Amino acid sequence: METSLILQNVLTPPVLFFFLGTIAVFVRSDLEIPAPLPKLFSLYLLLAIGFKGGLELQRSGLGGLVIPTVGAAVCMSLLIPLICFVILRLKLNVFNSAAIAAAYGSISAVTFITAESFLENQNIDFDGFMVAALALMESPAIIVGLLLVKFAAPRSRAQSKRMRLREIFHEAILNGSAYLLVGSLVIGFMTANNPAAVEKMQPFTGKLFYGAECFFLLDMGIVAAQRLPSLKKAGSFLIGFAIAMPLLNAFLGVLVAKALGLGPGNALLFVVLCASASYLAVPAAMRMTVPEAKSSYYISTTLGLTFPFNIVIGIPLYMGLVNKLIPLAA
Amino acid sequence: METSLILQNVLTPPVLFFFLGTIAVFVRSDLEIPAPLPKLFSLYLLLAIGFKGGLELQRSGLGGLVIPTVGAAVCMSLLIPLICFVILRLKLNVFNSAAIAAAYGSISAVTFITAESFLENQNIDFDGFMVAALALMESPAIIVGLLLVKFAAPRSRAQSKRMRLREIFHEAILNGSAYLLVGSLVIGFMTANNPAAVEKMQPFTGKLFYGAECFFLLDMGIVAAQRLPSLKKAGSFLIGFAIAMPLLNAFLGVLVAKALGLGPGNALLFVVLCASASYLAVPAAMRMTVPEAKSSYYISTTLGLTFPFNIVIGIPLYMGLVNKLIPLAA
Amino acid sequence: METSLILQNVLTPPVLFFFLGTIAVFVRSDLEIPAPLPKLFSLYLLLAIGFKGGLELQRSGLGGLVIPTVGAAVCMSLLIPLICFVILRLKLNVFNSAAIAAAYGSISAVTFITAESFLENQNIDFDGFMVAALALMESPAIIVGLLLVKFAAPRSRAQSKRMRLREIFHEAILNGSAYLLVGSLVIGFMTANNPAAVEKMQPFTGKLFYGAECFFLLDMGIVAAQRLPSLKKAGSFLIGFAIAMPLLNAFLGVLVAKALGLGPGNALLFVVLCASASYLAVPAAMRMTVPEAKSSYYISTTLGLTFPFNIVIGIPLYMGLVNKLIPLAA
Amino acid sequence: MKRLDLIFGERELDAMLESLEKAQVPGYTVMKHVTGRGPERVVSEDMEFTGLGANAHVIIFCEEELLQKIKKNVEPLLNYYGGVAYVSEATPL
Amino acid sequence: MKRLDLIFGERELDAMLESLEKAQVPGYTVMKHVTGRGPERVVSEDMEFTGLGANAHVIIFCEEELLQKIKKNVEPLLNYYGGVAYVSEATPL
Amino acid sequence: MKRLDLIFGERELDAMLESLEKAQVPGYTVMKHVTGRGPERVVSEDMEFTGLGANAHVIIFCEEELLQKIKKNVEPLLNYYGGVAYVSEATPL
Ligand SMILES: Nc1ncnc2c1ncn2[C@@H]1O[C@H](COP(=O)(O)O)[C@@H](O)[C@H]1O
Ligand SMILES: Nc1ncnc2c1ncn2[C@@H]1O[C@H](COP(=O)(O)O)[C@@H](O)[C@H]1O
Ligand SMILES: Nc1ncnc2c1ncn2[C@@H]1O[C@H](COP(=O)(O)O)[C@@H](O)[C@H]1O
Ligand code: NA
Ligand code: NA
Ligand code: NA
Repeated sequence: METSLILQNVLTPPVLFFFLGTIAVFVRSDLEIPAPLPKLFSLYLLLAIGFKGGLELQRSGLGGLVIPTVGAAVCMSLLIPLICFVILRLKLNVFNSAAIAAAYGSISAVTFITAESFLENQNIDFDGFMVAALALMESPAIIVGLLLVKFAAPRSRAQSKRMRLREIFHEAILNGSAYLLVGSLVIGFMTANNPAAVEKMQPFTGKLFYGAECFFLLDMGIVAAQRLPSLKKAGSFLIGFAIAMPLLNAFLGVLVAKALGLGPGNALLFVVLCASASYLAVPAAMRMTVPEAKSSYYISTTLGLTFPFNIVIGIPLYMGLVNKLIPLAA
Repeated sequence: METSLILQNVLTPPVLFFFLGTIAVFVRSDLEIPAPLPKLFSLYLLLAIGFKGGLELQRSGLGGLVIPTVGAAVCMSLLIPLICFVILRLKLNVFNSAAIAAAYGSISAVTFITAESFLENQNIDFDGFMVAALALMESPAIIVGLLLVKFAAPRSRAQSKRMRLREIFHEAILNGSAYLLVGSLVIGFMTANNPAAVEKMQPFTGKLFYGAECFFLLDMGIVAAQRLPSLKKAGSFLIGFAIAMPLLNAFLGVLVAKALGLGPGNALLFVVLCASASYLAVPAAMRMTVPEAKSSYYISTTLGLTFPFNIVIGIPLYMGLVNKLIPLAA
Repeated sequence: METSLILQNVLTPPVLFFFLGTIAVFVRSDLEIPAPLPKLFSLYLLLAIGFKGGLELQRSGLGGLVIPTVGAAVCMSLLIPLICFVILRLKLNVFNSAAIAAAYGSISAVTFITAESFLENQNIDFDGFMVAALALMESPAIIVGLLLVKFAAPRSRAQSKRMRLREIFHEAILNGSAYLLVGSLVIGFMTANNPAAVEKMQPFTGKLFYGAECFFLLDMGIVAAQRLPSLKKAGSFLIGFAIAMPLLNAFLGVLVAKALGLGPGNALLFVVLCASASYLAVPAAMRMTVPEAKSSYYISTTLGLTFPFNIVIGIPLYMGLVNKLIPLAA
Repeated sequence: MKRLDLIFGERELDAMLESLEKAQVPGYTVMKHVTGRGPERVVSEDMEFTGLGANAHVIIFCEEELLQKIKKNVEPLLNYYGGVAYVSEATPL
Repeated sequence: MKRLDLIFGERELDAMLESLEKAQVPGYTVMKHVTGRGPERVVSEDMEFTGLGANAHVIIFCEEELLQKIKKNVEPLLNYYGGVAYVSEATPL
Repeated sequence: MKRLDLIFGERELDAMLESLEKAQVPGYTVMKHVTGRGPERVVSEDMEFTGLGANAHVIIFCEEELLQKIKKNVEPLLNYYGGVAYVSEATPL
């Protein structure tokens, strides 16, 4: 059954365009999407995701499963980095371990929207308030990662590099992508009661979204494939980690989703949030505060392996898992 | 009543995204929209404004209030720089005075479209031909500004810098943003009789507009907030000028609008044209022909203060003024 | 009659925006669309053309006139470079002749979509499978051009520059724009059976298309006009070639179209494919493999003269030709 | 040989290149979208979309003899609009 | 006079410019969107849209006396975040 | 130490960097989207969207000893595709 889900997933435009990008790199085509065009799409997607999520959140209200789900999501983004850290410390130093741990505790917005597209394609319902979970999982993981550095770093770390808590929170909450996502969510939330404005935003944030997602995934395909060589340098431990960790996190996620009583659609999104890893907010924060961590480690694992794995195989796999553990009747 | 209008204005997506941008600067988030993406949106908005205005102009024809209104708008853009110049000369030299005067005589297209969005939100009618007024107010103000330099500049000005009239008109009419706006207006005017073409343009120039406006205002919020420090350097005279002058121009505008017999919607747009100041066409022209003028003066006043003031407080304030002076029954 | 067709063509938004761009250069306006924004539109157009073509191809199937037409198109793109080469060798060396010949055997996607817009404006039907012909005409012309260099180049050509066949095919098939066009065609073809996905792509690849085409033609107008001076340097032989060759190719094209039994819409598109010349894929390939060819030759002829000629006069002219030779009743 | 670095407003680029051509430079290289600060002005990235334009950075490798001619041609522009010009040594690889 | 070339991560640009201002440089020129490789790290173009940021290249023309002051100010940043700084001769045109 | 400036077509960038790596340069810095004119060709901004590509500007700071090795590696590329290479003095700050 999972094989058929994987096939159905692979045959949708977003994933096909992702492949088009990766293949371009493998056959050494000179197709490229020059900077700063990817930034345009990345900013657009964050704005649109946030805005639409805010609208839905206003509609659904904060009752029902909203608060428990979002709360559980935040807890997962605090817990997952700790688990990752313990595993990573087997082979890596504190700085690298903390940076990678933070990345896996945080989320990938593009993985999330690919999962949404997958659900729509499968005609499975899900709720807009899951975007709130998405938005609120970025910062806690960064905070945990930085606290791990602060308290687990060797004594020998230069005085000048000791982080103040203020700085940690600044990087965690105010880095560009987290800020834009949360800000757009708030604006969507505030706008929801103005139906004329909502409708006028719809062509930009709604209708255009799917196509822009495809265009961006074309670029992500290129970027991910370009990362593969540096992944080889990172060694087999990290390669294994970049595949095994999403699976483990997905498994934890599906248990929590079941405990929360989420329907299959929301459950899949919850699982995908747990299983995905950040390549926007977290690297930005780590680069600034933990320069000792090798950026090639946390970028090539998240972008070169975990991201494509989730996009292509992970999402349908997790759907199979959800289908098994969370009966549709629930 | 104005307070409620201000609140209603502030709670629309364009203004909220503008705030999101300014707050990003104040809290020192690293959110940025790298060049040349803002240019993309700025070109798009000019093209779309012009095209839509041309369509409307064709539909409304040149009868009724069209010619008088556009004529009055051009007169205002000739008159306002003269008033500004007299005031500015109290403290500033000829070059700076002329450059700033030209900026305030000219217009800001984004302020104009924010006012249009405000009117739509308030369900107040207005006419598309006002875009013709917008398009025709850019050049006269530049011409007045440059003539002021030509004739009021101290004798000591180097021979090489003496401007020829030809050059003045070239800068005034053919600078990129004025040219694109007027050109698109003409194309819209010529296309209006081809309904199939109009409809096919609609998703790009029409539907997408509001969202793109929001995205651009996000950037304008960042840019405006970054201008504030250099405004402080400009001194309190210019800070006062950047707030008081739009108010004075708005007051003059509303009197003219009343005399013309404009309805409240058109009256507001007319007032906004008078009250807004240019940060695209005018700086481009001044930089080339009056390098003695400090660009930080005319950019930080228009972009750092007058623009946000108009966007946030000015538009609803002027609406209140219009409502008082121009009874809806008219 | 052609005059009226030319007029009708010239008064559509795409051509008007093209003129707006060229005029900007002639009057020395400083309007510019900075890099990499043109690249954004060029990538977008290729993706959208390919995707829509793939959808249509799936719908029409590969029966009927599809295979013969596409086959004939490929033959034309093999034949035309040979004719061009013979003519060009009268005045130019092997390298320049081969490079220009390849460009004229290949196609211009923007000319093609302008022809489509023209047909829609004239309410003349055409088939989506013509995009397959478009996509498959890029590579053969490049291959012929490179083979001409390989076998006709003087013995004195440095050993290091001898091309291997592998390299030739790589450049011909995998250069960015050919790859993206064909890849999107395949994705469209694979997606066509998923109506939900097709519909979600529609706002991006369908609705937005016409406006984006206009925006891009504005830039093409600027670029084409900037090329004119270097065209003058290229001399009158090349200037004549850049006008006469499209006419000759169009004439050949219309004969083939008649022989194939194509309807007037498809016939025009077929003719336009023959008559247009490449300024994307071919220059990219030639730059890499035949650096001896003067890039200013093949760029200024295709972009500075043939492209505007086709856009403005060629398309309606060819339509007149088609109307004469292919009676509508057919 | 010499290397000349010119940094000035992007909007004067055409005029500057024209005057370099008049001095018959053997070639030049242009980088746009450059920002910076001089003694008087700050040129920031947002100037690219406002009408002001950012800076351009032009590099010319040429023989020492040419420098005087270039100087004569570009000095008026630099004096009028602002900008800097510095010369260093350079030898072909 | 001297020419100083600084190449480092774009995200440290603000801090770097601040420390240059503190050293009272007469001006500077900034090029962003620069990529490269150092002894340890590769900075590629895709880093512009991920959070890492590409490099910035800063050029300063100044008197030799100023160099020590600049060095004192920028060295901590270069040591912490990485980056290179090289000095060459330059004379005004 | 030395500073090497290479300016050549963007499309040859990968090949050029590969040959620099083979010469074991300690690092390099790349600026793309560069335009210019050489003795034969003009490279203008619109070449970025046509297939031709603009120029790239590569800077390498290295020891003098390395220059010969670099020269051997990059010369074939420069001769085949065009481009310039100049060396100047540079000392670490
Ligand atoms: N001392 C300097 N070092 C490096 N660049 C400078 C220096 N002074 C000025 N510039 C550059 O030259 C541009 C124009 O200078 P100015 O007209 O003097 O403001 C500035 O925006 C800087 O990019
Ligand atoms: N030897 C070098 N020559 C030129 N640029 C260099 C060199 N070493 C480092 N860089 C540049 O400086 C940046 C930061 O260097 P690093 O922190 O040492 O990795 C690199 O990304 C390169 O752009
Ligand atoms: N004398 C020069 N000074 C500065 N840049 C040059 C010079 N000659 C050539 N270039 C640059 O090198 C590129 C390639 O040169 P070429 O292959 O000789 O046309 C040109 O596009 C310029 O950007
Ligand atoms: Na996660
Ligand atoms: Na005004
Ligand atoms: Na052709």
